Amino acid sequence: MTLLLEQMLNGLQFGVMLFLLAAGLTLVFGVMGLINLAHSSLYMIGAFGAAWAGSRGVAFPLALLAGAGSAALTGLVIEVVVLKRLYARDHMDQVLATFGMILFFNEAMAMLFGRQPLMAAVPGFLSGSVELIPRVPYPIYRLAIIAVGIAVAGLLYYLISHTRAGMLVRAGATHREMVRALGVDIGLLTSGVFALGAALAGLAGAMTGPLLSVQVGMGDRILITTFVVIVVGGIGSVRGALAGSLLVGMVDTLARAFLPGVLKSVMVATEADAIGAGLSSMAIFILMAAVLLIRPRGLFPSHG
Amino acid sequence: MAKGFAVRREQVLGVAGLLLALVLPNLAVALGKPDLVTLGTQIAIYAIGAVSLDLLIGYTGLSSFGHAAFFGLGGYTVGILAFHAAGEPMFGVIPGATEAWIVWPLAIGVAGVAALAIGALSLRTEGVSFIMITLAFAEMFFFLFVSLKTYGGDDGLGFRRRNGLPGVAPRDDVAFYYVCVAALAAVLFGFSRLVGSRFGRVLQGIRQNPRRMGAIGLSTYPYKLAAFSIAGAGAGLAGALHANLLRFVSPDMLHWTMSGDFMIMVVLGGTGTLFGPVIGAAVMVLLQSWLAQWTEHWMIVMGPVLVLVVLFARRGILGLLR
Amino acid sequence: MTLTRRAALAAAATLAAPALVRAQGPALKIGMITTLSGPGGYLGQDIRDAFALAIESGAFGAAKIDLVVEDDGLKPAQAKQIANRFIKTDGIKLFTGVVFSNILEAVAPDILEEGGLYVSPNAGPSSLAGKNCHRNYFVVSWQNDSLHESAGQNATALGYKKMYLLAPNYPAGKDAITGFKRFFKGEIVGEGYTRLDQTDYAPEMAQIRAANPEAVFQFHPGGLGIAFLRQYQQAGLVGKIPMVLAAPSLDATTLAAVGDIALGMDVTSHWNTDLDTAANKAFVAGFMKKFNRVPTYYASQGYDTALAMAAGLKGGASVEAIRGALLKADFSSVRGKFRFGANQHPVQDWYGLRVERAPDGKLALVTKGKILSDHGDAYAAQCKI
Amino acid sequence: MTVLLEVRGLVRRFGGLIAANNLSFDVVEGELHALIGPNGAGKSTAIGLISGEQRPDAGRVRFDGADVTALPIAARVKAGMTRSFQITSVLPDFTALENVALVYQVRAGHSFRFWRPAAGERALLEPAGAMLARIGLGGRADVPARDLAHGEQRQLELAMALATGAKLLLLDEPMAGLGTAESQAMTDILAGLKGHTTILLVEHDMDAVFALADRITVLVYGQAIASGTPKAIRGDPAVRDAYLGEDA
Repeated sequence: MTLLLEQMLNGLQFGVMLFLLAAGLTLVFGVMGLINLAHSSLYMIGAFGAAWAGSRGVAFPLALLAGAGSAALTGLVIEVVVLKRLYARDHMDQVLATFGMILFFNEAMAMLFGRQPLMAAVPGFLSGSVELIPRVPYPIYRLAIIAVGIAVAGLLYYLISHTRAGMLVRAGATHREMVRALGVDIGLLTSGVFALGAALAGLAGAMTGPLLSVQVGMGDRILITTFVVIVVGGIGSVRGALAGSLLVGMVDTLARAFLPGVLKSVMVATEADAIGAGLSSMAIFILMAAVLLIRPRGLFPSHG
Repeated sequence: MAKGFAVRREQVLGVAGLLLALVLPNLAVALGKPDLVTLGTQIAIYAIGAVSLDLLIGYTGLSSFGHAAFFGLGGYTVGILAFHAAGEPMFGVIPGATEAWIVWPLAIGVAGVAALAIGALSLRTEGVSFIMITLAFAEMFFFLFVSLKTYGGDDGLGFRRRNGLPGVAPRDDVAFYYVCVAALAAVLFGFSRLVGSRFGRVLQGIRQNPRRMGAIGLSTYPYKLAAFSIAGAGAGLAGALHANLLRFVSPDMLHWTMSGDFMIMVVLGGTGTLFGPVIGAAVMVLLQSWLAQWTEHWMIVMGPVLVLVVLFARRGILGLLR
Repeated sequence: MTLTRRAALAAAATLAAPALVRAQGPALKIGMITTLSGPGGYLGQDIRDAFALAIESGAFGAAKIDLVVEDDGLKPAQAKQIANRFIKTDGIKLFTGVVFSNILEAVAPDILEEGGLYVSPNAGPSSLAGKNCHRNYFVVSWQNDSLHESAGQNATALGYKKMYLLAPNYPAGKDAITGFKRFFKGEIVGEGYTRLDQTDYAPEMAQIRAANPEAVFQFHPGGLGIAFLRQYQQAGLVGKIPMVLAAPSLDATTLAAVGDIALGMDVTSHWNTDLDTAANKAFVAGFMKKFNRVPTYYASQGYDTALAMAAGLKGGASVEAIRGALLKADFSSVRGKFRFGANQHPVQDWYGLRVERAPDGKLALVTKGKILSDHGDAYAAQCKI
Repeated sequence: MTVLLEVRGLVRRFGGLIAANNLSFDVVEGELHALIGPNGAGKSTAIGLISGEQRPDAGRVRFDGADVTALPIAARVKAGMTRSFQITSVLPDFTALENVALVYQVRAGHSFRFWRPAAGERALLEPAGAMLARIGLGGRADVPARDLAHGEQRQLELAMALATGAKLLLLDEPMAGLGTAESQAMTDILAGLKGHTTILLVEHDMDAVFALADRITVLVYGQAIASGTPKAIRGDPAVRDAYLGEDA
């Protein structure tokens, strides 16, 4: 029972981690209609930025800022130089161009930092664990990730529904021409939104760096899980990204934790472990297929 | 007028390409670079995969990001049948096979049926969702083969000899090259008939304006599904040939970057054209080979090249030639 | 570092050399197909750099060696293309360099069928060690299973009775667990399989805690291992449940990335920086001087491979002659004792290492003792050469 | 006078917005029936609901004596209705002839024919050529649709709609974006169709509507507030209120 509770907490935590990554991706898609594979590069740059700052003795919160900032800056540059020209293009052009960017950034980071993974440590005040569930210590750092995720969700909600910029963002998504006609500099708006999305990706990288391995190509694998998240949630909807993240995080975690055990009750143990692992790796794809069968546009389809 | 000109261009291009393909082995010997034959074989094989993907991207307007799945399935059909031919039958009942006339149609069939199943689900969505769901399904197959220990999993599965073809020595690389070129020529011919047929007309209509096609009384879904399945089958053939070229299959055939590579070939050469994907495949293979000889940081060149092509050469190399 | 791919590294000799080799004239080409790009690129880099170091330091005597290096990008198809070009266009007969088993299984048959000779500096898959062994195929590093057999032996030697095992769900992972079990005498209280694309190990941590073993054996090479160790520490398991590892899960590079977390962990390896042989001291000092980093065991294997090939070249110019001399393994391995078994894979000693803080404050793998002596592999018996 | 299309109590909501609110009206066989109303009255939604592109939240659509509410678009086209679009909607890469020929191809049954070139099929090209001639595009048959003038594209669209052999054409603002001369030409074409084909016309050009329509239904906030001959509609106080009230 406590194991189930603990695994559900793990699922929540993994979901929040995915949300940090999915939020920026889906925001950019929702407003500009751009599908950005290089989001994974921004994630990597955020992780490298924070790890590099950390290795220079910068305090953890500032290192986070450095990570998010370097991703935002990179995002701003590629938005202005390349991506602006792609908003009106079809999605395949966007996929290809941003695929090219992944190749570029992976190699650029390898040349700058080498291929060896970087050191990234959990700051002292966030290491250690607390017993949320009696006799089950839970890492404080993972709780911190949950907190940051909730803060980001809250911030996005506030930005989008309660500020003038957010209003423009909502309007820009549906009536780009109209907003332009009203004299709003749409270029500034898209750059701003893209930088925000990039900063979120960078923050996700910086936050997860101390948990994972900070190395070239680190974002490419998790990118696909992130895609599953936003397809399940409904592409372009931040609310959907949140719901999708939590759902995918939970399903993935629980499948990994309990599927082999369930299978063991019906077959040989060693077989069950391997088959269970295989099946659990497909769990989120099966989830996605099921969601799309019932709701082809995801759980929370965005307007338009 | 413009159209007639374009058609003549394509014919000239086709004949020139065929001639070059036919003399390549002699050329390779003359240049003292016998490995060019293998490079040519690789180009022909990738071209088959790219041409089949162009049926979706260029003709039907479906941006599939999961083409590698069918490429890999075709390859693994060859690998698995060879594995069982050398050992125990599959599940104790299905015998292995090494004859091309059994194995290759089977590879095409397996890939086509898999495409039918994946397409049936994926085609319920459109746009970005479609791109992502095809990507996700391909990734699912990737992990399936990574975890299949019997068939080598991540390490891949090697086999000793190529599938037998009457009159072709299994070790003869030049002969196998001609087999692949012949397969490409057959695919191109079939493809040109297909896109000009009633079926092809419908596909092109769907690409140009799916809503309009609905309004004239066409349910687009079965046609898109058929196209998806045919394209999958084409990739299956390419995969089977690829497995034969390497005498080895591994999950990297199904990796998502392979799907990306196929997309690049199509766009690089020119979408919606007969020879575009072939040119794209040739450029891609040669560029990768040369860049890789020049520097291990070849991706730092390849990436920006891709961005520039998308930005400034929308109609691909063939578009620039026109 | 200048990293041109076709780094032609010719080494002129100062020492007097056997007349036979000197008479050859043009430089002898050795083809090195290795993985330099992507996340696993540092493995290939270490092998290449160490091999080049061996050439520079005169391992080949007067023979002029032209080391032709090319990156396979961890793609079997690309590796095949390179091998094909090396064989057919460049006329190369001697090959080495491949890091990963899947690449090796793709290119080795091509090289061997064309009459080439391959000496492996890293991968040693079981499929090429048993009945499919080949007289022109040598492995200088290890047979894959040995890495994990030694870890199993180490766990037994350390007195652990109840172990939890964990590895990714792919053949190398399953082989790791099989290999470990072959030499571990205690009880297995749990077994888990992770995924290669997994980033979050929280569920596994909870399962380990629930199973409450005396120690954990996990096999997660490269970046996976770094993530695993960091999360192991955050789950509060470091210090509570000790860990036994095989060499790939914690090498000098990953150790630098995880830092203090790894303190006290037990690793097994066939080589370590502190092994007390003259050859090893020269190698470690030379490597650190030239590249300003601690050599990994991959580097040691690249160096040994160069030494072994140099020893082979003393036998003559034909592949058959080189093969004959190579088989004698007449060189001073940085590992100390070294010979080839019946399947031309190493028979060597394995050591238990522990992560400790060196006097200079840095972390280092410190050799604690010998675990296995003259250890070969289980597949040699099936090999008929 | 048989009723060809019977719309009863259609409701369609978009979030808080009601685009069709208990909408009911009839279209009689052979007539040209116009649907008018201020911007946002729900005219396009009505066309969408009738053609099957959108599903109503409540209500029924009967066509030619059968309930088609649950039928998909393609089945409705087979039953004999088709629509045109507010935004010009042709196949730009095909020539005018190919555009229309494709309609005859679809009409002829399934298109799972993979080998014979469609470009040489006289069974498709001949009726297509005739239709283009009828609609006044006979001389432009081999021009790619993208190169046609805007008015010509709208004509082509009409030709495609007619080629389906529909008993009922749902025309969504066929004059949108046309110049005066082009509008007049389109009005003439529509006038020529009267009597042969039943037409439900959504149009903003009031001159055209009052010149062409046999009957008019006025939509306001998704509801039909009046239905009748042009003369009756002109005098209807509710209509005057809706239009003038809006404009004032």
